[in-house]
Amino acid sequence: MSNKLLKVTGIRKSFEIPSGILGKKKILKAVNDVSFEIMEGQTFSLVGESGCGKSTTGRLVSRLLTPSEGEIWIDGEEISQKKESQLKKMRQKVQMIFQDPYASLNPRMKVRDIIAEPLLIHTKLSKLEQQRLVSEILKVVGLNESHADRYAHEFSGGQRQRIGIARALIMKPRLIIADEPVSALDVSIQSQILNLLKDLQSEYNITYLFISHDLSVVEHISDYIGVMYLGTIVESGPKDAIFSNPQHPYTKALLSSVPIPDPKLRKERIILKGDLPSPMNPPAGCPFHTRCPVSMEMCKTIVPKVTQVALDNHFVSCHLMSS
Amino acid sequence: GDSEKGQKGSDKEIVIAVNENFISMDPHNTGDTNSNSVQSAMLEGLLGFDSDGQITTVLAEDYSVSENALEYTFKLNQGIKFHDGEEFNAEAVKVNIERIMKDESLRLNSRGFNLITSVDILGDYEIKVTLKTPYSAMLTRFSVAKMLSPKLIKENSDDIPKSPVGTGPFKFVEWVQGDHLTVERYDDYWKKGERVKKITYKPVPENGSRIAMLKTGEASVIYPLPAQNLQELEGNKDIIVSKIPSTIARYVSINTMKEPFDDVRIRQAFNYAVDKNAYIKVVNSGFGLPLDSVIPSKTLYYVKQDVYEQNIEKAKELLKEAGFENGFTAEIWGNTNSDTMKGMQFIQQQLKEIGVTVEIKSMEEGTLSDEIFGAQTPEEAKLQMWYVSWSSYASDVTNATKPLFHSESIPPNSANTAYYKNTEVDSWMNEANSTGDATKQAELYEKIQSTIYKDAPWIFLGVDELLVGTRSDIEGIYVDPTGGINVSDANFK
Amino acid sequence: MSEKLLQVEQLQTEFTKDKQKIRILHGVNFHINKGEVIGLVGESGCGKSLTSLSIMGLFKGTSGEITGGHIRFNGQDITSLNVNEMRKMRGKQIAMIFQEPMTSLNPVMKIGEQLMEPIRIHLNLNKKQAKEHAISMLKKVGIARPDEVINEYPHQLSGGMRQRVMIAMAMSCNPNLLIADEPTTALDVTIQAQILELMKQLQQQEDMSILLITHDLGIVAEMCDRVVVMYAGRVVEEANVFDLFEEPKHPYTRGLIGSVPKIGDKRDKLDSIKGNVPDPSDMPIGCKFAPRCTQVMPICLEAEPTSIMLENDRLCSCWLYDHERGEMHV
Amino acid sequence: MEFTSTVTEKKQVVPKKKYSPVREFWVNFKHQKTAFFASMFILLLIIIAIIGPSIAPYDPYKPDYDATLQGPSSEHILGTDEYGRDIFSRILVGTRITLSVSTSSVLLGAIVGTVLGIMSGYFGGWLDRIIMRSSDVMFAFPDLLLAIAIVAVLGPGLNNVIIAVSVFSVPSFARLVRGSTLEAKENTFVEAAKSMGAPHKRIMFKHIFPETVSSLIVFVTMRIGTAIIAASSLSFLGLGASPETPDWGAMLSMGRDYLGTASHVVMMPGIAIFLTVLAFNLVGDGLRDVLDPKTKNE
Amino acid sequence: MFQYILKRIIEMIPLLLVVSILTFLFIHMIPGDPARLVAGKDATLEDVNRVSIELGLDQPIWKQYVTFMGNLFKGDLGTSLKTGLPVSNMFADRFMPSIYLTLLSMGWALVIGLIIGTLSAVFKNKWPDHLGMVTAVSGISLPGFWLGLILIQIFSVQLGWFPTGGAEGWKSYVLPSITLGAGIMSMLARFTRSSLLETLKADFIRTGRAKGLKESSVLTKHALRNSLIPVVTIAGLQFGFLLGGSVVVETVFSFPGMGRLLIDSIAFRDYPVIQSALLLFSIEFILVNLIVDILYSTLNPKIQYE
Ligand SMILES: Nc1ncnc2c1ncn2[C@@H]1O[C@H](COP(=O)(O)OP(=O)(O)OP(=O)(O)O)[C@@H](O)[C@H]1O
Ligand SMILES: Nc1ncnc2c1ncn2[C@@H]1O[C@H](COP(=O)(O)OP(=O)(O)OP(=O)(O)O)[C@@H](O)[C@H]1O
Ligand SMILES: [Mg+2]
Ligand SMILES: [Mg+2]
Repeated sequence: MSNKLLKVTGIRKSFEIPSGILGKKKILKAVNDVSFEIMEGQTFSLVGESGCGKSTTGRLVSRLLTPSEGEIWIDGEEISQKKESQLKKMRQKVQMIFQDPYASLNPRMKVRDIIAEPLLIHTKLSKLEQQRLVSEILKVVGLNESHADRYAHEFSGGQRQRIGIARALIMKPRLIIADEPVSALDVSIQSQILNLLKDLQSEYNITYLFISHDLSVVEHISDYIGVMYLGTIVESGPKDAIFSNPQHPYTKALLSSVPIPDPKLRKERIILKGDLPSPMNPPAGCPFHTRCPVSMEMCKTIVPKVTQVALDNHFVSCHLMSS
Repeated sequence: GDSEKGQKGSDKEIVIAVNENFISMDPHNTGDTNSNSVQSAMLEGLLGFDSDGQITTVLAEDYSVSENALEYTFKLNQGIKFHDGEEFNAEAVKVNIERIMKDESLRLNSRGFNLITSVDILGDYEIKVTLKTPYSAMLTRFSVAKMLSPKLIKENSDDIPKSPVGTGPFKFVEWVQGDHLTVERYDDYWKKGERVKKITYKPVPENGSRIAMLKTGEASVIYPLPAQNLQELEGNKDIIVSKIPSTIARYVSINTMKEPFDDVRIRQAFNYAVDKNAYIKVVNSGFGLPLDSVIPSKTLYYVKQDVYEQNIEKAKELLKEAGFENGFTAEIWGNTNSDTMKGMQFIQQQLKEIGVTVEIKSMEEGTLSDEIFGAQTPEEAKLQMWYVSWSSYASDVTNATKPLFHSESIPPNSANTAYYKNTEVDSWMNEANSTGDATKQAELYEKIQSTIYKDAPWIFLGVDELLVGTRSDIEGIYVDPTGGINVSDANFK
Repeated sequence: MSEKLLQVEQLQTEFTKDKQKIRILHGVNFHINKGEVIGLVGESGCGKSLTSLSIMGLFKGTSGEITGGHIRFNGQDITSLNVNEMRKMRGKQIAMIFQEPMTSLNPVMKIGEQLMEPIRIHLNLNKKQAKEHAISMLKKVGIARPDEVINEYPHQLSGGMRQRVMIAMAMSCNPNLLIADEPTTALDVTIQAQILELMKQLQQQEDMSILLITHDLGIVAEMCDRVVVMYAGRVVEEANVFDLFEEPKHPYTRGLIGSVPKIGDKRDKLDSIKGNVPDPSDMPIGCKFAPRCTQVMPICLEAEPTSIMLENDRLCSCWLYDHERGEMHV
Repeated sequence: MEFTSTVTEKKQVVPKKKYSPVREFWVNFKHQKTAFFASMFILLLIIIAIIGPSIAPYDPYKPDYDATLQGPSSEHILGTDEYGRDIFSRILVGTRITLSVSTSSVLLGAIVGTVLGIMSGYFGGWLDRIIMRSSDVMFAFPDLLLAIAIVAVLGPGLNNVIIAVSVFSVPSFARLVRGSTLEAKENTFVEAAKSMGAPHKRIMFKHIFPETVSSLIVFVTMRIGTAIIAASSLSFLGLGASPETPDWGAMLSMGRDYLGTASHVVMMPGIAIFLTVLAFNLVGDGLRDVLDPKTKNE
Repeated sequence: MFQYILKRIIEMIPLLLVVSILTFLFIHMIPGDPARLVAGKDATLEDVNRVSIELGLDQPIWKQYVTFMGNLFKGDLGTSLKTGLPVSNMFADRFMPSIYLTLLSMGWALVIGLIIGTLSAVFKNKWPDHLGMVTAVSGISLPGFWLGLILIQIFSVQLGWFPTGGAEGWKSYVLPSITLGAGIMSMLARFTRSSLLETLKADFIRTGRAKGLKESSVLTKHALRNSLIPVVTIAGLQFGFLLGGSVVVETVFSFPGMGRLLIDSIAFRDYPVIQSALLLFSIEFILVNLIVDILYSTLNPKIQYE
């Protein structure tokens, strides 16, 4: 099973930001030359700070946005520039789970209708048939029939996220793009959902593009990990390599920022200074140099190249490595 | 000038509220009553109208008409000055008459004057006007055409519509568009008398507001006084209401060329179906007189006819004879005026009594006029009945008949919307127009009236009575039968 | 034992819905000592925020009201204060940081204006002094160019900066107690680390007490001295932070700690507490956790356990420890 | 492929009583007391609209010239008008035309305006610009001119009144809805629908439209009053019902001259209009709360 | 900001050109012959034709348009067919009073609408809310002539405080602006209420309270400003009503405004007046929308313009 379900090469996306009344548009490079691939049935995670371009990458892959450059291959088909009308087939295969289980469910629709919506769009099944599938899928995600006639706001966050998952599952997709599916949830619920996602993957051989900023969650669910910073992937590799042998200073800072639920392990952390630089005028050279605890002179001017760390697909872009 | 002509009088000002905006102050280009009213405070003609609407001399001392009704000679009053100091004389008259004859932009009042072939000055104060063909309404035209300062005409003709200069008892002060027009006493006026210092005319379209102004004293005179509000003034000692029979005839013209209205019995039946007194009560709030001839009683040569008193039985019988025992459906047109709407509903109610269903079609003025005058031939006409009114100068019987009943006046040419065609009546009218002999004219118009009245091309409804409200401390203001307000003797008691 | 700053005793809070009262807090008990950081943990909906709102008396615009119990602040029962007295207390003695930094700032008001409001009210400073104070507060929370930031609007700041502004605002009048309701949930790990570091510093400098509300046990472990665990409107366990993580007593606490994914944890499946928090209007009889409890006993389904004092001053409400019930239950 | 349950819940949430959507709506709506009574009033109006002519004590068209402009009395409980017609009967009989014309014209205007507004806000770009600029021009255009044109093109008839009144209100609705759409389209659930491949139509009307409903309701209910008056002024232009029709707005306008002396002629239809508009507003408020699943149980 | 405004104003020119063509075509297309209307009912066909030539109505329509626009660029709005007066002269006395009346009506309607709306929201479902509702519904369902005449009865006839009409001095503006503003006030009150109800649910309101702010400051400083955007939208919309809907008020209060002039001119098919008035209204409208947009960005700093 080494079929590449998703292959992304060199995609970029910029937004034009109207700024001020004077009319000069600023360019925001949200995703800047990102490449990765995912084997069928595996999970690739994107981690990084808020605003670094994870969601934008996810939305490019799901073609809610059109990349300005680069290619996106899903199941052997290049879709990066296709028109909405040509995407219908792809949309059946690829489904999304959204970060915010509160906002991504239409508050005015009943759960039954929310879950059945993809069926309505893509199939010609009868109402009855649709409802049978809805009932089935509800069971799969751990809800029951009695939930179907309620509105989203009547559920807890975890239940809502299950509804979102049910909606994504009902088309039996090959690829699920999960944009921070658990970051809004309680730990107790989070673990339920993570377990559920894993179970579903092993049962139906689903591929995940999993977006998160929580490294402990990512470690639990992924096979491969890409660490993003300011629109680029600064380090990527198999899960174990990233966690046991992080190379990029940013990855290290991320790992050390995770609070550990054990008071005895209170530790000195790598606390990064300052906020994420504005993507509208990203720093020259290595994008991370403004906050990097080990920044060097050359980092300010020269963009580091991607280098392979070890044999097993572990890549990093840092002058510390390339030198 | 404080010689014997010296004008005294109160220094107070009065406000006169009327129902509509004034359109233009150019006396040679005015068609609406309110503009005329305001102009009459400032401007005078060779002739004019008395309070009964009949012709009197004003700036002319005397006048004569030749036998063949082609030559008009005027002797002018002397020592009259325009507000700008210009002298009034035969030359001034000539300038005025020639302006009306020649200026193409004066599209309204050139009628009659376009028949003039020559204007001859016979002396400083004597002038003769010669016509191409006889025109029996010419004296009325001379009364309407007011005299402007020749200086104004020659040098500043653009100002005429805005600020006229005449010989009248008041002179122009200011006109704030849409708000008011003010005139001031002319102290060198040639007639004696005490007058108020200033008069402000205000257009106040809302009936209720006009009444309120009269009540608060903001206005000293309001015209028209809405009849339906009369009750509000009962017992109010500060206000005097006067009632004047008018020359405004209200009627429904019936298309006599259209089936089934081409049957005189149908038209007569309609006339019998309508209760004129109820009409006056309901539509005119009780003020008005039945229209008992083709022309209103104040009009020259009026002769009373046998009124079609309401008689439902007779009306039904006539319908039956005409083959419409079970009635039929007819359409009545009218403008969007609320009085018109009321009138049309009344007709509808009355004709229902004899089994005729009337559909009311009220139309906005412009559309209505297109509908009526858009028909190039009688066959094209869609008009069945038109609820409308007609008003002409009391002295001008021609205008009260010819445009309405002469076959040459059938639309689109003029306003014979009854499509009334009677060769006999046509020839009588022509004859009356071409003679200067008043007895002959009276005879002819008697025949015209009785013939047309029997032919019933209209449903004859009523003649308005005009109501004027005046504060009791004011005197000397009267309204003539055409609705013109005369203020030349306006003063506080 | 050190001085008690805040005592919450048998706090009951209710909402009215359809003319029916729904009790959300069922006799919540805990206290905060001076200079102490207390963690309040529990699943979403268990009443953590409501507890803090009850302390602040912020029920305006909702149907909520306190229907029983006392809240003593420096010994004074603040539930009996009138509106005005309570208003003067808020912001000055007790300040609060809200769950949502994104929406808790007025989007159409400049940062400076918002920051100066409490300063001017409570510290009686004039405009200029207030501005200086505001700038110094921003500096204290580590905002780089404070004199510019005060003229900016919230949307011009990043989430981390906004949360820092919230903290600056809450700390501006030197409160004795800071209630931080999930101050970092909306933030990234690296920013979160910054903020937590900052709070710790400030707390130590000013000798402030903090009530830290969160459901992230990692943060609790990092920050707190003592932890109060809530479930369904009740305190189910209270203990010193080391004891709690060392040996959680209540099955719920155990479940919570077990569900956290830990880096380096090789479990294929996380432990999870099954089911959901019960609906406040539809509570099970007996122990409220019983339907989800892995160690449920018959008695759990019949009667509600009361709080039991265990060794090391810990408290726990669970039938499992009924045999240890001594003289001194609370 | 068969789905099997991987996670089970021990305690099932007690299912609520299951209602049909209509029934559910009704149950919720009944909780809104004022709105409920207001809707009862509207129901009453509808009943009157249907049976009005048969319960009217007098023939609403029959004049009685001996009893004009009489104040309320035991014989004519709301008095008589300038033709001596019974005002109460006229109001009863006029309910049908007044209600049907005003509500349908407002609804039609709201529907067209909403569609334009949603498209304008959703698609943006040149479509937005065209729709918005046209609406600017429409605003500056006097209603009278439009009305004359409509009479000229379509001729008289009640349907054309409805069209005319709706045309007047389309730009307002379009602007209002466009504003809400701009906001609503930023919702994540809209993006979610897009990611599922939902067609534009579905996104606009299933997902965005409901978000605009709350301000729409306020506007629609307020416009009912305006529409009653507007429709009657059109009938004066010969566009609508002929003047004898007991349309409330027309009764009000025709009575204008009698305001000083027989004010009941204006007052009675005025009160009828006021109560109707009030009722619609109250129902609107209630409806808004009920339609929003978050507040419907409040 | 200045450049943006400039850009918007420059954008107006092509727009107005299109508007002028459309309105020109439109008003010439509707039925009604000015020559006939000017000449009068008793005019003969010959009279009518003469008038038609005199008014230039016999020219092809594009030629008439070119003439009109040519004069317009010279600053000449033409001559009224009906009165023979220059159109600019007819506008001169009416334009400013109309603007004052509009602004005054809008002004008080905004203030009172906001107050009523705020009280209604704060006291939702209590008596101030009900009172607010009744006031708003009365405001929208009372026809202008009725309200106007009642005001005249009370304040002019009974109390003698204000004149019954005209446009001289501030006193004569009071009653007309009350009448004109009533409907707008009602709309604004209702929208303020609903918008404020939303805002009051927002988190930052609670923040304000937590700071120890007085309830009144929370309301005015925090809630109200955030609720103003829909209110501004509605206020902008209502300008249309003010500009076009003042006819009734101008009639009742014999107010010299643009509304009645336009209506009278339409009745007479006085093309130059209609055409010029429509252009003027369009300009006013576009400016109002510009102001609304500028207000948006001052009220909500997030809104920026390209
Ligand atoms: N439609 C858009 N228009 C303009 N800028 C955008 C748009 N969408 C995203 N951005 C910008 O692109 C950058 C990347 O955004 P993105 O949502 O991908 O970040 P993220 O990594 O998903 O962050 P988070 O963790 O907060 O979800 C951000 O600076 C964001 O402001
Ligand atoms: N305004 C309100 N009206 C009615 N019920 C409310 C209201 N606010 C909160 N509740 C209810 O009170 C309970 C406790 O809410 P609270 O906000 O205190 O939870 P929490 O522990 O802070 O959860 P979270 O972790 O999600 O913030 C919940 O069941 C909630 O539904
Ligand atoms: Mg994201
Ligand atoms: Mg909370």
